[in-house]
Amino acid sequence: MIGINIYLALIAIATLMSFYRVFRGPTTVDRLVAVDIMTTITTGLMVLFALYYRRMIFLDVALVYAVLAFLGVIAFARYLEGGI
Amino acid sequence: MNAVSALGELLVLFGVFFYFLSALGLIRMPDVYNRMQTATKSATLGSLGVIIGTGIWAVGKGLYWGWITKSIVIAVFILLTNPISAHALIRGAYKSGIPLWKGSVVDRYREALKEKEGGEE
Amino acid sequence: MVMKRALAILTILLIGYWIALALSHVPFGADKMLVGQYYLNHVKAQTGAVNAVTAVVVNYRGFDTLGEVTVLFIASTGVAALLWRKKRKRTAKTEGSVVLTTGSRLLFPFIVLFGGYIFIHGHLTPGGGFPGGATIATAFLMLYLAFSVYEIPHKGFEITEGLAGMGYVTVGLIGLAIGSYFLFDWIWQSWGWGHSNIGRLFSAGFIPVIYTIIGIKVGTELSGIVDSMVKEGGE
Amino acid sequence: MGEAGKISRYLYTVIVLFIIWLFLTSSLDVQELEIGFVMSLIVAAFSYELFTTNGLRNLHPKRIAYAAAYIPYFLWAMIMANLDVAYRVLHPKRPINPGIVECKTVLKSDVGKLSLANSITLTPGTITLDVMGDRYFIHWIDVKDSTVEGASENITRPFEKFLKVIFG
Repeated sequence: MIGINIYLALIAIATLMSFYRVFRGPTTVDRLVAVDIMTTITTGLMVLFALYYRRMIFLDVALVYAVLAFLGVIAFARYLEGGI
Repeated sequence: MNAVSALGELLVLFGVFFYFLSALGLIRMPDVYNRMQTATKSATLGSLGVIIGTGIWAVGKGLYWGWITKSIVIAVFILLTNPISAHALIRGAYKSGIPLWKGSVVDRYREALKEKEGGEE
Repeated sequence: MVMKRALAILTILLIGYWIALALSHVPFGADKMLVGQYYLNHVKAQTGAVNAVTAVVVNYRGFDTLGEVTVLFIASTGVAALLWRKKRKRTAKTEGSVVLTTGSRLLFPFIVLFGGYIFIHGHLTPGGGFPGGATIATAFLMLYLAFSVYEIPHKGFEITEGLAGMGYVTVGLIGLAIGSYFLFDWIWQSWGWGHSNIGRLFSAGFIPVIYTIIGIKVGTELSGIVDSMVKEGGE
Repeated sequence: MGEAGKISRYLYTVIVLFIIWLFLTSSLDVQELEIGFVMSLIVAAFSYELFTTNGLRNLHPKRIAYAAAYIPYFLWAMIMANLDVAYRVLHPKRPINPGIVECKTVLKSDVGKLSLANSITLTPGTITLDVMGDRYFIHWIDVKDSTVEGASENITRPFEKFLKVIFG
C-alpha cells in the first residue's frame, strides 16, 4: 500500500509535534507529559525500524527503551510529589 | 501483497493516526490534566496498533513467526506501564500544586484531602 | 530570552553543519582498520559468536572487560564512600499510591527476567552483560521509587557481587591452566562444545558464562549505587 | 481471602515467568526452553513474595474465562475512548467540562484495584488521580454527575462486574 518509509516519516513528525510541548511548557509537568508521550511514540518508531531493517533482534532494543522510559517518568513523578 | 501483511499495514496506519491525535491533543488542550487525558489514551492505543501491526506485517512478509509473539510482549508491557506512568504523573502534578483549569466544575479530591487533614488534627 | 534561545539554536545548527561537513568526506562502510576486518573474518570460526561485538568484548578483549568491571566496582565503592554518613534515610514524604506499588510488584519479576534474557543472549543479540545488569538494577530502582521504606538486602548483594567477581577470575584462571593465556576460551577451543550449532543458545564458548557473571555483578553494583544515591543524610 | 501457601505462590510465579519467557524468546528450541525454565526458577525464588498473594488460585478456569471475555470488552471500550478523544481534540470549540469526582469500588485485592485504575485511565474521558482505600479520585474530562453514586455508576460499574470475578 503506502510503504514503510512514509510511516516512519509520519511517526517522526508526530514526535516532533509533541516536542513542541516540551519547548513551550509552561510547567514542568507539561514537559514531562510531553516527554512521556514522545517516548511512547519513539518505542513504536523503533519497532517499525526493526521491520525496516528486517532484524528481529532490534525489537529487544525497543523493549529496553520502553522499560527505561517508564522508569524515568516514574522517577520524575515521584520527585514532584516530594522526595524519592 | 497478501491479506496478512495488508492487515498488519492497516493496523500500523491506524496506530499512526492515533499517534497524530495524541500529539495534537498535547498541543491543543488547555491545561496539563486535560492534555494527559487526551494524549495518554491515544498514544497507548496508537502503540498497540503500530507494534502489533508491525508484528503481523512482518509475518505476512514471510519473516520468522517470532515477530508476532515478541511484538505482543512489547505491546502488553506498554499497555501495563503507560497508565501507571500517567497516574504517577497526574498525582505528582496535583501534589506539586498545579491548579485545575479555570473551567473545571468540581474538585472532590481537595475536599477529601482537607477532610483527612482535619481528621488527623 | 528569545534572543538567547535563537542564539543557542543557531550555534547548534552551526556545529551540526561542521560535523556533517567533516564526516561527509569519510566514505561510508569502507573500513580501513585491518584488525576490525580480521575480527569480522575470523569471529565465527574462532569464537562461535554470531554477534561480533560481543566476541570482541568478551573474547579478544576479555582482559579489558575485566578491567571495566573492576572500574565499575571501584565506582560503586567510591559512590558509597563519598555519600557515606552515619544515619542515612530515605526522604520520600509520601508512599506511592496503591496503583504504583502494585504495578511495580507485578513488573519486578518481568524486568529481572528480561535482564536475564539480555545477558544470556549476549552472543546472539545486541545485548550483553552490561545492559542486562543495568536492566536488573532498574528493577530494584523501581522498587525504591514505589515503596518509601524498601531497601535492597545489602548483605546478600555484597556476597553475590564478590562471588561473581571471583567467578570471572576463576574462569580466566582455568583458561590459563588449560590453554596458554589468561581468559583463554577453554569451552570453545579445547572442549569444542557447540561447534555444530552456531546461532543457537548453547554456543560461543564461554561468552554466555562470562556474560552471566558480568550481568549479575553489574546488576548488584548498580543497585548498590542506586541505594547510595537515593538515601540522604538525616540527623 | 487470605494468602495462599508459599509453594502455590512460587509455582504460580514460575508458570507465569515461563510463559513470558516463551513469548520473549519466541523460539521452541530445546536449549532456550531449558535455560528459560532454569531462569524462571531462579527469578521466581526471590520475587514470588512480591509478585502474588493468590498463588495458583489465579488459574481457576472461571477466572481465566472471565479474563478472556474481559479483553475484547476492554479493547472495544478503549477504541471508543479514542474516538471520543478524537472528537474532543478535533472539534474547533474543544467541548470539555473537566473536574475531579469520587468513586467507590467493591474490589478488595490490590491487583484488582490496579487493573481497575488502569482500565479507568484508558477509557473514555477519565484518568485515575489517586486511590485511598476504596475511594477512587478520578479526573473526568466531561463531568456528567458529580455525586459519588452517580460517578461510580458511570465509571467503575461496567468494569467491576468482570474484575470482581477475575481478581476478587
